[in-house]
Amino acid sequence: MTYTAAEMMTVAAARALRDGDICFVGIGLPSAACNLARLTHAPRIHLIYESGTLGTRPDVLPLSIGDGELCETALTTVAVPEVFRYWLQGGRITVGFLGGAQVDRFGNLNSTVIGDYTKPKVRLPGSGGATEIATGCGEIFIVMRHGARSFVKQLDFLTTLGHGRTGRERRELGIRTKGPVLLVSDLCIMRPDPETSEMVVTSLHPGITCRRVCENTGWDARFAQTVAETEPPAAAELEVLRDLHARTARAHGTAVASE
Amino acid sequence: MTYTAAEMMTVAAARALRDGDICFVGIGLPSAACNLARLTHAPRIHLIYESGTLGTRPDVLPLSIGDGELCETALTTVAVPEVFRYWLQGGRITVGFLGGAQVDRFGNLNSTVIGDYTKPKVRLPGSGGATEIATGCGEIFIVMRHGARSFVKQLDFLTTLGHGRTGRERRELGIRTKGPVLLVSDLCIMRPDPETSEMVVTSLHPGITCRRVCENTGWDARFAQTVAETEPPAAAELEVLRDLHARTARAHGTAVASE
Amino acid sequence: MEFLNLHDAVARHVKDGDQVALEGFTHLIPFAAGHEIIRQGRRNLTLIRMTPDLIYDQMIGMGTARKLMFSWGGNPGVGSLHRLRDAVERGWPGPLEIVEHSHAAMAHAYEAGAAGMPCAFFRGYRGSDLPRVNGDIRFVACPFTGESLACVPAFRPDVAIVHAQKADREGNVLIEGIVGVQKEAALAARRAVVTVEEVVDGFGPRSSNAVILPAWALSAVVVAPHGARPSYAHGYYARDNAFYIAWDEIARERQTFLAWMRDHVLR
Amino acid sequence: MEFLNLHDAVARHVKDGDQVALEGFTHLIPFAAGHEIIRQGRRNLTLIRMTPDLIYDQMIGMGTARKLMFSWGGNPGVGSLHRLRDAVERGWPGPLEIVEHSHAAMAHAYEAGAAGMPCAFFRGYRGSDLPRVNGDIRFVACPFTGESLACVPAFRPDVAIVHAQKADREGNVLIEGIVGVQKEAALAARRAVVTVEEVVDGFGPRSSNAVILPAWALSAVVVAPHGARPSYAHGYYARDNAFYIAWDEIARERQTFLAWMRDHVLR
Repeated sequence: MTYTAAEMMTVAAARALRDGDICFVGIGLPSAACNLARLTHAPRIHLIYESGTLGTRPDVLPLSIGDGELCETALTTVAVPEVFRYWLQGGRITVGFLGGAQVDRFGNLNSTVIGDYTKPKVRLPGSGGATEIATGCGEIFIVMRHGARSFVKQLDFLTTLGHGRTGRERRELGIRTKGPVLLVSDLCIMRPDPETSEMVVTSLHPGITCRRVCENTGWDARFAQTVAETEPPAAAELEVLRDLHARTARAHGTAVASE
Repeated sequence: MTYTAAEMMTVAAARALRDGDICFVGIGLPSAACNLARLTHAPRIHLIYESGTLGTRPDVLPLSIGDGELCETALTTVAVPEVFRYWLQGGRITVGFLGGAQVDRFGNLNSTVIGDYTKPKVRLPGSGGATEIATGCGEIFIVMRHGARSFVKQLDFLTTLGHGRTGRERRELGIRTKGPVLLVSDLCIMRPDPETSEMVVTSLHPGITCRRVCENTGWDARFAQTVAETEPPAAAELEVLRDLHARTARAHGTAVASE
Repeated sequence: MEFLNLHDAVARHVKDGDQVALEGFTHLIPFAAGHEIIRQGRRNLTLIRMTPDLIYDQMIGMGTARKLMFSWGGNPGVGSLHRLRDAVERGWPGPLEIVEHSHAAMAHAYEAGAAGMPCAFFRGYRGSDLPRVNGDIRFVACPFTGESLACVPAFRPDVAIVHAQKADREGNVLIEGIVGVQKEAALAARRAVVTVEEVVDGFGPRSSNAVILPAWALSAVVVAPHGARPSYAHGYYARDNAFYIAWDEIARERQTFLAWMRDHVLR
Repeated sequence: MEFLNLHDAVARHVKDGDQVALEGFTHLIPFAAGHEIIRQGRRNLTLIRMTPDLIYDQMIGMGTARKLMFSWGGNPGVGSLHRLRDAVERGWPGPLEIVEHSHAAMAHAYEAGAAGMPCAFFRGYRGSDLPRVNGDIRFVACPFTGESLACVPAFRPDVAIVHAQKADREGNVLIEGIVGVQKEAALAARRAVVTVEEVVDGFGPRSSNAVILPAWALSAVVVAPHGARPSYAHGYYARDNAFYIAWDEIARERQTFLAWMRDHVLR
């Protein structure tokens, strides 16, 4: 059964979620991955969107972080200050999803600017919730498409802490959450090296070579001693995911929300 | 028409409230005074109880600060941390009522202990909301029965700031609210001297002499240049107040709540 | 979250020496749970509660507590808490250490605990003697204005117990009416136990912003009908004001107090 | 509180050079009020908003703002805010100073403003470069644990404008659904203006804990049906997702943007 790179990414991210996880969900692919997990192996996963919807069970994917669908299907909806204070800062979230325009070898992210901050070549949206999601959630899953311009040796701006510029900053700052434990791209899966916290390739998606990953990584990509091949999306997973996207497209009159 | 000392106090306190005032109400006499004002000259007065009930219009007086009646007749009910943060500390309350076991010439209050704090002769209830009500409300009305043991030269403990031990502390602490602008007792009405902030007698209740006030005041009571006689409770005021107390007694099976 | 009976919930979650918060601001005071703690003979508890009310008067009088953190210790609209006074004034049945705050400080300390903060900042205690007798009250300068702000440690009780109207079959809890600091206390605690009037299939149509504690944020849910009596449960039963008044006589003397507890709680 | 029409509310409460917060977290974004500010030609505003969204893209593109305080400046689920980018990257139609925060910091700054605090304390910005480019971010040590906590100034905008479902005849305002930071923004501001879908005789049966802003805490209430379009009003109309997508093309070029504003807002 054929599938797209986005589908492979979504399925790989969904599989990493455990039943019972409390997820802080962003829009786009993370939203698709969390809801796929909820509709397959993790029915008791709890989704929190930063708009304040607790335990939401959307039937279609939101285009925005505050779609009415999220509120209508939520256990309850709280004010945004409460989301960040009682639920995120309170340490109740087990998994947070992040991405950005740039990521470095330690899983630090830039979603602020390309170029100089005061004279940016490209002004990006900025932190949003990311800066505190990165330190407040038990674990972070990063989902980004591979590319030499996005997987960079040196971030133009460090918006969001991964494992820090040396891989040791979390410990040095006294941060007890784990930070990026997983990076899913369209080419592979990376996890932090237990010693150095550098993100290393632990699994290649079907048909992807080490060479392809290296060509699309701005730093000298490292590989685990044994690199697995990612299990391709199962027919059941694809069926559920495609139904979700189809429902979403019908609801929004577009497929934009699907990625 | 005859009336009791408690009725005189309640009526005098009620008259001092302006239509449109936002009142932070305690139980007992302040609650009676605020609701009397609401039912007579100040229909647009807004009552907030520290249990979180905003704009409540109780038909009977509460026995406790959190009676169901307060919630059922409120515009809405918020959590207690919000009452103290957004509504009291936020500076939205125009008048707060306070009392205590002891008051001094500057309107400072003790509701903590009689005797030494570590070995109290009498352990009193404590601050409750008073400490921040005293500095957070635009003005403070103090309602207390006169007596040499309650109107004292020296507080055993300063729970709640009036005008401070010297009369100048509010300015020195940078507090912009007015503090005690009115003290209503069963004998008289006192207001702060514009110069010294000492509470001075501005009005004697009908039949009360200066001598009687002096005998029941633990410091050398001072009197304004012109001391008025308090207007006795009008028949209309007494009727509304007594109906309120009668309804309350029927509802609670007691008159305790009325003072 | 697991559904437990009252005995097992207290046995599992309340240990000797624990810091315990039984909250409920006049409304929804968890009396049934407090009585179970007394029956199981817990000792050396640090009791936290804004308004100790009758439930802590009873727990203190029965010797469960070594320390009390509170902000207003009276019988609302009636007078003194005689057992609390007897402990503080005469050390009966044992010495009681007190840590005394204002309501604003207590509310902020719970809120900070729920928010995972080490401490709470607010504009408070100005001109009061309380900071002289409570070492937990500090002052910090605002880095922008220089204003001196009060700071108190966040409450992080070992266990919080609150009472609510209903839970659904998943163990989510709905609280309505005067919600006090219950949500904050439950979220601030390491273990949160909620007693409820009833379990329902679902909460049904409700405000999108209803006050609900998700099951996954709780340790145990216990069905305890009338579990707030003589306090009240909005929509279920009214406050027993007559009992609050009667308590003044019952608790005034040690013997009448002990007799009442024996007949009504221990039996 | 007074009931005003939209023109008079903006004329009276929004002045050139004001610090203005139009809040609404995806839901209930006060577009009608923002358009009226554009029509009345306000200048040199400092715009505060967590997610500038299309409304600030329009206000910035029309030259109402000299400064923006924000935490996420994108078109949700679509891409860039081209007018915001054009102002920051190329200074069109004029230079735009930015003060950039995280969502958590913005939410805390509004909450602190509503609470009358000079600043907000939270656990934030750890390891981020943002404190290097935003002088409003400081760090303060917890006096009990020594932990370094982030501190930002409270927001106290001159005026906040939010949109809500309904007001009653007294001018009390009910907000339901995703309430975002609207209540905090309204209470933090010196002047609070609320646009509503409709005025009703009374709110009728409702949750005891409904999110309601009392009339006496507001400056003006304005009846503005569909005042949140193309955002949405829970219970009234849905979000116009197609327009959010279409905006990407409309706003990409200065001329198409100006033409659209002329035809749809200025006329």
